[in-house]
Amino acid sequence: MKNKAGDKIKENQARIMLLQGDEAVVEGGLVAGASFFAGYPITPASEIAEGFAEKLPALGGKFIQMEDEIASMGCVIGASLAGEKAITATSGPGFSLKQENLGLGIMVEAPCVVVNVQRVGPSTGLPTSPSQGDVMQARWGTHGDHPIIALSPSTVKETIDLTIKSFNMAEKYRIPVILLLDEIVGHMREKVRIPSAAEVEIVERKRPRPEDREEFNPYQETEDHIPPMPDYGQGFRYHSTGLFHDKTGFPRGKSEDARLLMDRLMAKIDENLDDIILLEDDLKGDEEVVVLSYGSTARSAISAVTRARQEGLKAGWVKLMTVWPFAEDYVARLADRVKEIVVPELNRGQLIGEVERAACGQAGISGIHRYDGTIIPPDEILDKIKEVS
Amino acid sequence: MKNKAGDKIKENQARIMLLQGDEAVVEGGLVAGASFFAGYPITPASEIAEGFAEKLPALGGKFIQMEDEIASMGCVIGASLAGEKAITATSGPGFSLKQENLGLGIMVEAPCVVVNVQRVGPSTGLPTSPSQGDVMQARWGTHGDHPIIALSPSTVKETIDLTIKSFNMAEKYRIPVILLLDEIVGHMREKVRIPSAAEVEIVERKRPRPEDREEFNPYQETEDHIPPMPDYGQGFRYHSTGLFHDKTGFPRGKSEDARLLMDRLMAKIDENLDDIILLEDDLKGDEEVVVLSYGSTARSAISAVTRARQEGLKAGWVKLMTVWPFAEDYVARLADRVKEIVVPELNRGQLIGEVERAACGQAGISGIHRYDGTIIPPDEILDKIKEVS
Amino acid sequence: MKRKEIRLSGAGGQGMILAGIILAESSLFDPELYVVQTQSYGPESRGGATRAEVIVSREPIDYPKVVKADILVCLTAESLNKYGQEVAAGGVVIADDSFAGEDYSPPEGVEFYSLPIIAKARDEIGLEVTANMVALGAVDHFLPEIDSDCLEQAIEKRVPEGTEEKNLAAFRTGQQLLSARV
Amino acid sequence: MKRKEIRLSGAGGQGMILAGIILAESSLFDPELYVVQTQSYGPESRGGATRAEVIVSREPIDYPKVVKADILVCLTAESLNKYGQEVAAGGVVIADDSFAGEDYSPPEGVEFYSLPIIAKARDEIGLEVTANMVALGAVDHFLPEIDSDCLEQAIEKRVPEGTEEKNLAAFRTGQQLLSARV
Amino acid sequence: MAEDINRYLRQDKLPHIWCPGCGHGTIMANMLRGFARSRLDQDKTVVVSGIGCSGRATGYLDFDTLHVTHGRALTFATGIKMANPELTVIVVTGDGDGAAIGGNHLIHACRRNIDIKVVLFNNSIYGMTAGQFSPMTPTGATATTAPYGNIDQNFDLCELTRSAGATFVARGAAQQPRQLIKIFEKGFAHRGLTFIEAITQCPVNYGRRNKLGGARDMLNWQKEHIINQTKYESLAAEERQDKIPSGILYQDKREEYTERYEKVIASARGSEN
Amino acid sequence: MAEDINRYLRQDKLPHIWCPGCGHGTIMANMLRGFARSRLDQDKTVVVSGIGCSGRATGYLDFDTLHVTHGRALTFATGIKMANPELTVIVVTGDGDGAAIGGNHLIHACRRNIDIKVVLFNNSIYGMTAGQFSPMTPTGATATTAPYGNIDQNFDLCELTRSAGATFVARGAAQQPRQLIKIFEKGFAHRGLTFIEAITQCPVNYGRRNKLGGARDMLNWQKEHIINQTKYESLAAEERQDKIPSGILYQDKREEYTERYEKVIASARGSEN
Amino acid sequence: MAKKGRVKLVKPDWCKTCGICIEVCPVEVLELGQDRIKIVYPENCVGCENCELSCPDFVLKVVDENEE
Amino acid sequence: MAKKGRVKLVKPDWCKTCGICIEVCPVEVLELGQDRIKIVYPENCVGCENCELSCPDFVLKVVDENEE
Ligand SMILES: Cc1ncc(C[n+]2csc(CCOP(=O)(O)OP(=O)(O)O)c2C)c(N)n1
Ligand SMILES: Cc1ncc(C[n+]2csc(CCOP(=O)(O)OP(=O)(O)O)c2C)c(N)n1
Ligand code: SF4
Ligand code: SF4
Ligand code: SF4
Ligand code: SF4
Ligand code: SF4
Ligand code: SF4
Ligand SMILES: [Mg+2]
Ligand SMILES: [Mg+2]
Repeated sequence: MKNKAGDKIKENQARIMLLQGDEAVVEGGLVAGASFFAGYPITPASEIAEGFAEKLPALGGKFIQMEDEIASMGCVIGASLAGEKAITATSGPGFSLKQENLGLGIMVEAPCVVVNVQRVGPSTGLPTSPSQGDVMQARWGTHGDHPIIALSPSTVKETIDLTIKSFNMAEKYRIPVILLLDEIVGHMREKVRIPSAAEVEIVERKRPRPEDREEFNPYQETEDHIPPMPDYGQGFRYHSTGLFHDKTGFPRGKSEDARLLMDRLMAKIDENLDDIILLEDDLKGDEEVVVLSYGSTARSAISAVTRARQEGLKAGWVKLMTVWPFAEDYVARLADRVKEIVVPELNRGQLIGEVERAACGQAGISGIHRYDGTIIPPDEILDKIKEVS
Repeated sequence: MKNKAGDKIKENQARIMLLQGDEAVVEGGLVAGASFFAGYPITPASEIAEGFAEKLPALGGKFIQMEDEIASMGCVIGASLAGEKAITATSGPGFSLKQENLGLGIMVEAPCVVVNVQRVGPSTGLPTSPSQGDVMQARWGTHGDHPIIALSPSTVKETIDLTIKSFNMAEKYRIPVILLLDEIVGHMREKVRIPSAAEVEIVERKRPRPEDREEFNPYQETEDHIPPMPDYGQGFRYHSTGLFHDKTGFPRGKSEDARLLMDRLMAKIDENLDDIILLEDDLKGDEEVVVLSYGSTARSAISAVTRARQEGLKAGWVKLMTVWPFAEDYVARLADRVKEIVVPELNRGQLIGEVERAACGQAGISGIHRYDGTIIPPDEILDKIKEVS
Repeated sequence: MKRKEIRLSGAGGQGMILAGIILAESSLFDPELYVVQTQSYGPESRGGATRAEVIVSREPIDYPKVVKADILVCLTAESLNKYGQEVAAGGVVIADDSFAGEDYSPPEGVEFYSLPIIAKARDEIGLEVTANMVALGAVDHFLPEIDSDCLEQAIEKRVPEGTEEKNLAAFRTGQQLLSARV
Repeated sequence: MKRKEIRLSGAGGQGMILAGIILAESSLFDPELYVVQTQSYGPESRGGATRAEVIVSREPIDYPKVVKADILVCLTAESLNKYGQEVAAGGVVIADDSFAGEDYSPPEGVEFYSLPIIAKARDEIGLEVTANMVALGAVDHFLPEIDSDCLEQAIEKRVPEGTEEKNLAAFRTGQQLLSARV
Repeated sequence: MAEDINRYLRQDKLPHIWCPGCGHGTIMANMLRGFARSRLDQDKTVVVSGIGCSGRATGYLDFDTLHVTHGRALTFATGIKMANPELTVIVVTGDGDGAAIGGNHLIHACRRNIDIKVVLFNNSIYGMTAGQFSPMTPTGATATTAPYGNIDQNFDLCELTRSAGATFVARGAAQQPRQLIKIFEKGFAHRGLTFIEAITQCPVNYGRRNKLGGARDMLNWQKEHIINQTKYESLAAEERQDKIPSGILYQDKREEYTERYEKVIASARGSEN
Repeated sequence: MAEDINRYLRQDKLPHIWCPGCGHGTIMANMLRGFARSRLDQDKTVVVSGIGCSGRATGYLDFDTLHVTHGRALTFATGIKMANPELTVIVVTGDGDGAAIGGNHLIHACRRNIDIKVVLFNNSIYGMTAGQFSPMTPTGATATTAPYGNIDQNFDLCELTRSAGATFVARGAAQQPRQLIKIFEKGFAHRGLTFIEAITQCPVNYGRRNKLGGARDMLNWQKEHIINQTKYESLAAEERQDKIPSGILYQDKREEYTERYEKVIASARGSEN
Repeated sequence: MAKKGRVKLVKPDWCKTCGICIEVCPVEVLELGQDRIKIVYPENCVGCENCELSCPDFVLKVVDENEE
Repeated sequence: MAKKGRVKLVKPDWCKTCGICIEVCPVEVLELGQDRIKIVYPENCVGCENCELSCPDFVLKVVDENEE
């Protein structure tokens, strides 16, 4: 019989541990029921592979180190279609390589989680230094239009939570979910409580009933746009392809099918923005300046805003945990009522473009950009708050 | 002795021919002095490889079919560093695969041209149908921050011109230049005049003098931010790497070096927007509605605007030939004085995001999106013009 | 003359795209003429319906596709069915007589010719694949913009070596189909 | 206590990161304590300067890096040179006496201890690599927030099997260095 | 009587769209005959293919089927097999898909000796993209990207996969359907990485350009040049020059990958107690 | 007297940052000794490397040097060699860089027999990323990603490259510097794809974890297990079990790729007239 | 090996007239029609299955003579 | 093969005290110092070059005895 991971981890007690962000991906993943990892080592993400290599087999799960990142991505999608909760992890160079197969995963609607622990790029760049330079790539890295979900934690605790959410959203929406860490979060250690599986919501993909085998349409439009998905070997004998296809899974080469499929793929996400877009804010309502950030940078932002308030400035913060889909409406509303939005990022300005677009001229937008492998200290954000207040 | 291509083509006379866009890349490339092609076949770009396979060797140039697109991209960069004007061509799936090495090309500043004849994605999608779905990928496909130039022609004639410009910009700015065709332009035939090399401006990379060998700094900051570049084998014995490096070409691991290099790479482009941003418009100054487009879609747009004017509407058009860097200032100025900008694209809305950002709420923006492999007929644009007028 | 839109449609393997290319290439001999030729295959590179479109004009051509054909050629019933109504007033429809006629009625102001294109190719030329050239000959009749000589030169240049004569003969057969009738 | 910032610096191979991890892990035993530990390597994964930072606090920790250290440990002259001035008023600097003292002067209100950390490790413990534990022992003195017992437990858990005793001995040696002096 | 293959075919997807005379259909049919003989469970079998004319096979085969990116079928197959070792996993690939862009996955799957059955439809050309040379195009042949004749040497894929670690290596040809069925039968029964090179004809994009005649002539070429391994070995070196050996060329019993992984699971579980 | 290698080294980049006892330095030094003997032109030589500890070599070597993406060095080298066949092109790669992610480029370069000299520093591990197993890690060894022992089988890279088409295949070891120099000398003189596997020790990320002792012990392991090809062949099959043959294992004179391309040029020019 | 059988067109519509079956048939049974294969001399058929096993389009099947 | 020569430390600073040279030296010449190799018994050196050829850090060179 097939080994099913996750059985064991569910009995586990919540535990308090000192964990790196990378290790938190492993622990969070196991809580969520991760049963399969395929990957290829790369700094600063290798610890994720190493953690799964050690922990999965004892739970009956599988770890495999593939020949490269392309293979890892393919392997994870294959495992997903065979019924596993599958995950892979890499950094920028490997993330670039995964892009083609990522698109295939989106087309065949294979739930899985793709972790990118960001280091400074482009190219080999600065392999051991933190960055948030792959944020736009996470949205647009594969060719063609496509929906995407990308989450980004700022603490080790959040890494556990968002890893669980990543698996849940992957299963719920039948889509590869990107988990964007940065090297700071990946390598920092924090004391965290790992919840037991019983405490958290764990989502499993909708599976068809055996009696649905007759007349089964694997890519059928449904009310929630998410067709149920059998595991391989359950007798459904269905076809999946990276070509545009109709509800039967087969390409008919009709342009209408392409439109319908793309609309359904986008609708899965667009109609569930409330569920998918996770953010936290601390706003009193009287803000003149709001700092909007994500990932490790959010910690500097919070620190700076706290100090700004102590100094009597009308400042607030927003931390995005979901970077894609972008919290457009939220930002539009915010822009309507504040003077300035400050966007610090560990890149030359990526998500700030979305903020500008959403703000639509209603608020000033200023960026703070670091792209040299160092991080943005709270002081710098505080100075900017003062400057624009 | 090493064969130098381009010698022969220069003597050639201008010729009038019926050419496909793909063939025009070959003819334009040869006029520009293309001497090296490496690639891997893919619909709808294979004709470019086939054309170079036939035409390069007679000119002493080289053609090689590699094992995949990753290899093709590496091969082209290697050839470029050895002194060739090198080019590769692919479509979406292959463009995804090229992304990692594209980033390396940007870091080592290897002049070369990367053609993407767009078909409908994601994944295998609709292999024989046109799309403009890789526009955002052209900007953000490789990990990390990076500068990029991407040109997109709308006619076969423009394909010749922009292929020549691509080589020229690649050589001038030491950067891989993306040439974005769509399947319509790639496969359509038009009667065109191929200019002789004597008629057009052909740019060659700055090469250092032999006496510069002493104390040569291959990545030296210069007034124009573009360091001279020797060919391999000329005795400079210099080092290039995808790691951040200082002027000597070697990584020192200082964060300052990363910042300086990135700033220089961006400055090469940012300080030459006037030279790089190519566009055409037909504006009388009294427009209420302007249709902004690029690639084959621009032809529908022009047709629609012509008819709108005939019907007495105050309409105008803008055709971007350079999609990246985006003509931000131009669009901002335009938005200041018109009521609405209409952006038709063969995708679910990509460049329209940049238009929205640049317009900053000063004009209404409406999109027309097709992503089913069919093209946007002028009627549809005309209707939209009427709707928003 | 603003622009003239020609659509050649049929099944994969009937050489409609080649006919379109030849038509387009014949314009090379007239320096005043703009031309653009496009095609669409089915999603599969083989089989299925194919369609070639040619637009000629004395002004630059913006939209490169046929909106309403001035000349429509159909070598299959399927294509006549699909495109038969998208013809401009004053235009012509030429279809093979093996299927055409019964339930097709052209739009207002459109002339319709049901011609033995395939039969002539098969029986007179002895090569059914030259039906595309027969069709081209028929089209020639409605294309005063392009010299018949130029079309013949274009044919000689583009058809496979050794088949020039057969193809030219087919072309001329096509020309006669209409000069006989019109 | 808002937050206490500890920076441990030295050369690659001196085990400063391990010391940082142990320090952080010792906080596990106190449910009220928040902790975050970061490090930075040189660009090369080997050699060069390394630095571990630990922040402990009774409130959630936002910015995870040291701004001004409350406790700075330097095992190389280079690190003292680099970080010696980034110390908070009321803080302490602990440096190895093999280099420290001559041209270093601490900022206002900062105590400075030049201690025979490496020498003790080498001579008393017989293992120079335990200098990190000696240093940790010295740090313990300025960390009333953390129980020495907890530190000892954390050491036992994290050091390589079989070396627990030596490392604990080194830790205690470090504790004595200061209880003797302060 | 030959096995009935219709129960393994998606009737509503047929006739297939391979060209007249294309050998891909012959290979696929005989693969199914071999499958029928092996008595494997249709519901527990997954077929994965990449992009190419050969890759279309998954559309016609009535199993769980997955049609992926060009060259990567083996990576998906590896995930499927690892996830559920109970499944029979077959990869259908082409000489471009499997040996050009997918070459690395091929040798690594061989190295692991994972129980996947790789069927490589070798028609010596990129059929689907209309005739560019592949790593299996013979030197000297012409192709759209080798208008002056191909200067690349082709792989001996059976040699390559064997030296990479495959434990079942065989070569058959469309012209020799009985041998092919036997190879498939044995290959499907093998536990470990099974590599079957099936030589097939592309009359449209290889034969025509290289003036090899139609499908019938190309089959006759196969008849003359592809000879049984035992016969091949009995030939003198010169006589071997233009011959290609066929049959089961190599078989070996190294432990299979997912079986080895079961031991990792056992030892990890052991180490927990 | 041994060749002076300092003129091939970028003095200001030294000492290198490889770990104490890392065999990479020994391999590189002896590669340079071989290069010195070959009398090739330093100014007309380009060295390309990928990512890995081995890949750092290009930083130290005083030639035109190019340090590219992980696993892709051969693709860049192919472009360089095709562009200018006058250049001597050397690729320095690791067992991860060259045989894992870069495996496809390796076999295809072999197939083409392009005149590139590939030097693969085989330390049986991913050194740079700190000890994950590579396709050359022996079965059973432990690594950070194989905590329960590696279940993958390793490649025989010399077998693999030979069967892929390399025309010069050799294996040497850090422990046998004289043989290594000779291999490099001969390899650099060969025209065609030259594959040299250089076995080297990573005491830090392989030796330590596998309790093989320090660099000195690892060299002694090499001494016991790596034996000359002729001696190897004289052994009985059982005796060969734990032995690895070294020396020039295969050499052949197939026409080189850029030479063949010259003929394409000639024929294209001919066909123009 | 098949017993004495007789060839049938089980999927006549699928024939693409490639002629392979004719090539591999040891006797004279089959001929190409306009758009599909024709069984012209069924009585000649020796039931060898060559055609069935070689047809790329699954058109032919040899059935037991007695089954008819 | 080298003539009778004598070992020298040409790049003493580059030594990382790995001890490989000691391992491969057939006689007693070298010893590990605190942070670099030491030539303790130069007179024993037979000029075999083992150390030079094996040192990963290019520290040692055997020179012609007469050249000194
Ligand atoms: C990444 C990528 N590159 C290129 C292609 C284009 N492509 C599709 S099939 C194919 C070659 C198919 O040849 P082969 O595998 O031999 O199959 P055949 O068609 O001959 O059966 C190529 C190059 C693609 N789809 N994806
Ligand atoms: C695309 C990509 N994937 C992964 C990495 C991370 N990486 C860098 S070096 C390396 C392995 C190096 O091993 P090897 O080639 O054996 O060289 P060694 O360090 O052992 O000399 C890996 C996986 C990378 N830089 N790029
Ligand atoms: S192109 Fe070749 S391989 Fe493809 S279906 Fe046609 S004959 Fe078969
Ligand atoms: S990690 Fe291993 S391979 Fe890398 S430098 Fe150190 S010893 Fe050498
Ligand atoms: S082999 Fe099959 S497809 Fe070909 S002619 Fe015979 S029956 Fe028809
Ligand atoms: S079974 Fe044999 S004899 Fe009968 S038709 Fe087929 S090939 Fe001919
Ligand atoms: S081999 Fe070299 S580095 Fe090692 S101890 Fe000897 S001299 Fe020093
Ligand atoms: S040359 Fe030989 S004898 Fe002299 S020190 Fe070196 S190894 Fe010893
Ligand atoms: Mg093929
Ligand atoms: Mg290695």
